[in-house]
Order: sequence, then structure tokens, then C-alpha cells
Amino acid sequence: MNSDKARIVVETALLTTEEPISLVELARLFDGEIAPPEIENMLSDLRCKWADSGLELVEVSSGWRFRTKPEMQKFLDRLNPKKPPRYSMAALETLAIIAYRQPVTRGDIEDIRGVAVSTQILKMFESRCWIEVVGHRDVPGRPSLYATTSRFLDDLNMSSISDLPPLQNTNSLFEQQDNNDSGT
Amino acid sequence: MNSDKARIVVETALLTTEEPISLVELARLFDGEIAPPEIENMLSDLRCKWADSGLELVEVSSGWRFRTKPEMQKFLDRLNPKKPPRYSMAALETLAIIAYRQPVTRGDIEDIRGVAVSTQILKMFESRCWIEVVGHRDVPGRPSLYATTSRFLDDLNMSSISDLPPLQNTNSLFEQQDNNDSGT
Amino acid sequence: MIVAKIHGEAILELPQDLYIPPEALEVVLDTFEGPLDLLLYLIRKHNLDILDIRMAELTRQYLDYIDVAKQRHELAAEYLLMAALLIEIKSRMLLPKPAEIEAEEDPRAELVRRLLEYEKIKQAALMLDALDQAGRDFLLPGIPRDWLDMPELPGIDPEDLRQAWISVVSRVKMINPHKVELEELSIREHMARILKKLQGLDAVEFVELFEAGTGLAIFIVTFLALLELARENLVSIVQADVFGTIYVKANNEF
Repeated sequence: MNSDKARIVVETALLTTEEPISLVELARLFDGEIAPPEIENMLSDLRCKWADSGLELVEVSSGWRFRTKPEMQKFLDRLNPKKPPRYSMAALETLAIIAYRQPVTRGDIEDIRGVAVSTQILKMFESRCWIEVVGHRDVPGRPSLYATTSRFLDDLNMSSISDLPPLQNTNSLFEQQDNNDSGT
Repeated sequence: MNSDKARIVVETALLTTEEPISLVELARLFDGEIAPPEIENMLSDLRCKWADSGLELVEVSSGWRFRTKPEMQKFLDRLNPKKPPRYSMAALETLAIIAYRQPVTRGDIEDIRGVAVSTQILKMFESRCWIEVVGHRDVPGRPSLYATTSRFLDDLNMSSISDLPPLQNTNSLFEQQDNNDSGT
Repeated sequence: MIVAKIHGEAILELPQDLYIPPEALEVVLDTFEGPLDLLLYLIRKHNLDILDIRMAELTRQYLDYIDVAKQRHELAAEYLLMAALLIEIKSRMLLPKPAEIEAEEDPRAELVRRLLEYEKIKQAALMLDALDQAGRDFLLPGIPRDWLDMPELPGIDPEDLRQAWISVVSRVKMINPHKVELEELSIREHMARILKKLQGLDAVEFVELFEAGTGLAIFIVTFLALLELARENLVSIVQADVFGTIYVKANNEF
């Protein structure tokens, strides 16, 4: 198979799945006839080819996939006016604690937020496959430890947890501390 | 909005919607700024643009949509592999006899295999368009003569029947024959 | 006129939002995520350094706040717990410190740590919400694969056929070896091709069976295939007159 034909196959595979496809899976398209490095070249060719279109080829946590560019959303929203609901602040804070402090128990989340965590919020993110139980803390009651999934990273267009926006220090506390430290 | 930009919006909408989109709906993308006839022009541009790819833009009863070209199936099926079904030895032998000795009657196949050939096997390969009746032998009963089809060659990635693996040297039987041939 | 000094800095007028009218409290209460959120709100609204909380003022505001809320709401226990904590901190700060426990940590330290951590998470939550989200801020392509309903057919390759043939041949060899002979494949192929061409037709001119431009080898093979077909009585080759047109017809079309 020539490489133009192969690139068409890769492009078609990526356009027909919502799930990202890893390099290893892409190599399966050709029954191992084409090696992953060559497929990587095709992916970068495809990325250039699509540069001037409404979609872009991106690498996320579980592989490669196309996504629409943000500037398209204005138009696409007119076609499909029902938008997914925005999450409440309580839900977002819970998600942020799990994302930034994982793995955490429900108790950890409650300590940080200062209020009880509703089971519904955890269930909601679990059913969206954004969080999952990755173990149990070895304390009385063996509470579940929650962490984010690769689906969460994919849906937020990130390839790893380190792509999360860095936490900001919100107060002069740390500046002062630094000064104190350097003073001693 | 210029028409290149608009065409990109139409393309993006079609690539991200599973259901066909009608002209009226497509016009909604532009809040009525672009008239359906102009969108029709874009659609025919897009159809040409996609002609050499793995997808094709088609008009169905409820609108326009992309669909995958049939020749992509072979590759895409490898992405979600199920355990591949296999033909029985009897079926493979029957097919081999038809391929290597065509045109043959059912009687020929039975003579060679030494056992009866089930009608089901012949029907199965006929319905797959791998074999066809190309004539009848002029003997009592006028049995059908089977041969392989060009579809068979395509599916096995051969351009002609002579691409079948040669039988020489695979068996002492043929070695003997080769010797005989060269001796004459 | 200097109203107050904070960290030695002169404040010339009172912050506009220092006073929250009680009737506004109820509306605002629903927007708080809990006592920490409320405390943060009060501290930030006072433009105060979180590290230097004036406990008396903060506690008074907090208590005012939950007092109003209590009249109209079933107040969550967390708010009352926080009120108790604030009062405890305040009272510990009021007590004179005996010299021997001077090194004791500022009673506000733990509260400050929690407030800072919570504020960080609050910002993180907003940052998360600002990230592009699949389905909300961008869409994914998902062209349906039309054939997925079709049952998968077994795949074979030419080697399978060769193996199958070898298996037939070796079996036949044991029974009756002389019946199996190797034939030139391309002759067989052309026999099938000629029969297909003749199908449904009365007769075809002999020369039409030879495609121009296919080369001498193909001509010879086609000719041999024709002879073989005639020998097997599958076709008739007819020439009405000497040097007349030669016709080929399939025998099944009589």
C-alpha cells in the first residue's frame, strides 16, 4: 500500500471514531505492515493538511483524534441549540479537588470544602467516566479513593494531568514566607 | 463571511453530525445570511474535494451526510477485531479446486476430493460472488461449470489467477512431474 | 481624612462593600458553597490580608450573617460549627499568653491554611470550567460506519488455497495418484474467461476472443485454452466456408 492510500485510511479511521486512537491501534489498521514511526509522519502530514479547516488533529491522553476548532462552536451551536448544562460550583469544586489532589477520599473533599459532599455529584462524574475509584485508603471504613480518568483528560483535550492549569497562590502569604526564608 | 470560510463551516457541521443535515438546517448555520442555493454550490464543491478520500459526501432523503467508502471497511474492521470466522477445510478445498482447476463441475470437484460436495458450500461462495457458473458441460445432465470471479481476485488481492501461489516443489508429487516434464 | 491604617497604610475611605444589608444576605447565602466560602467572601470583601484576620470583626460579621440566615433557612450544621470555631479562636487570642507557651502557634493558623487551600481549589474549579470541554466547546467527528451491521465473512489468502490444494492432492495421491496432474494455470483462467464471454451469445467471432495489445504469450494461451475447451467439448468451433469467418460458441447454448 502506498503512503497516500495509507494516510487516507488513517484519516478515515480518525474521522469515524469519537474515541481517540493510539499509535499502536492505528498500526493495527495495516496489520503491522506499516510501522508506528511512519504512522507518526502521516499524522503530522494530516495535521498540516487540516490546518485550514474547521477541525484539528490533536493528541490527547489516550491517542489521536480530530476535534472542532473553538471558532466553529458559534456556528455549530445554531444547529444544535441544546447545550450540555453547566456544572454547579459545588460540582466543579469537587472535581477540582479530585483532579488536583488525587487520589482523595470523600472525607478529604469534605475537609477541603468544609461541607458535606453530595453522593449525586460523585455519581454524576462517575457516570460520565470522568472519575473512578482507584483503591481504598487503609483506615477504618476503608473509604474509596477517587481519581480522574483518561476520558476526563480526553474530554478536556489534555494529554496528561500535568496539562491542568497550575494552581495559583492567592495571597501574599507565600511571598512573605519567601522573604522570611531568605532572611534567616 | 467569505465563501471559503462558510464552506469550512458546512464541512465541519457535516463531519460532526451523525444524522443527515438538510439544506434548510445548513442555512441555519449562518443565521440566514447565506441562501440555500449558495450552500448547494458549497456542497458540490465539498463533494469534489472529498472524492479522493475515505469518505464521500452523499445526499440521502433527509439531507446531506458523509459516509465511509466500502473499501475502507477492511481496514477499519481491524480496529475493533472480533475473532475472525474461518471456512471449514471442506469449503477451502472446494474453493481451491475451483481456483486451480477452473472451469470445473461439481462432479469434477467430487472426483478430486473423493467425497460429495455440499450444495451449501457452492451456494456460500456464489453468494459471496467468489465463484460463478460460466457455462455447462455438454454431457448428460449438463452440469454447471464453476469458475472464480474477478471479485474473488480483488478480495484476495490478486490481479490474475496466475498470482495464486505456484504448486511446484510443494509436494513430491509435483517434483516428479517436473522431472518428467523436463525429461520430455 | 484617614479612616484607618492597615499594615501601616492609610485608608482614606471605607470600602464600599463593607456593609451588607441584611435582606441581601439571604439571596447571597444560596450562592455560598459553605462556611469557608462565606468566610472567604467576608475577608475578601473587607480587602483584608488573609494572614492578619481581625478575628473580632470577622466573627461579628459571620455571626450577624448566620443569624439572619437562621431566621429563614434551616442552617447547615457546618455553619454553626464554623461559628463555634471562630469564637474559640477569638477567645484564645484574647487570653494573655503566659511566657512559657509563647511559642504556641497563632490560633488562626489552621483556619488560614484551610482558607488558602479552599481558595486555591475555588480558583482551580473556575479554571477547569474555563477549559474547552468536549460536547460543550468543541465537537468530535463521528461519521457512522455504514456496514457495521453486516456479518463479517471469513477472510482467506492465497496461501490458504495452496494449503487446501496440497491437502486435496496428498489425499488423492494416496488413493489414486495418476488422476492428478498439474495444469498450466493461465490456460485454465482463459478457459473460464472465454466461457464467460460466450455466455448468453449465439456465437462469437474467433478473432474477437483475442484481445489486441495483450501480447503474444496471451494469444498463445488463449489459443491453447480454446483447443482445450474444444477437446473437453465445452465449445464448438465452426467455419462454414474455406477461409470464411470462424465462429466459436458455447455448447450449452444449443
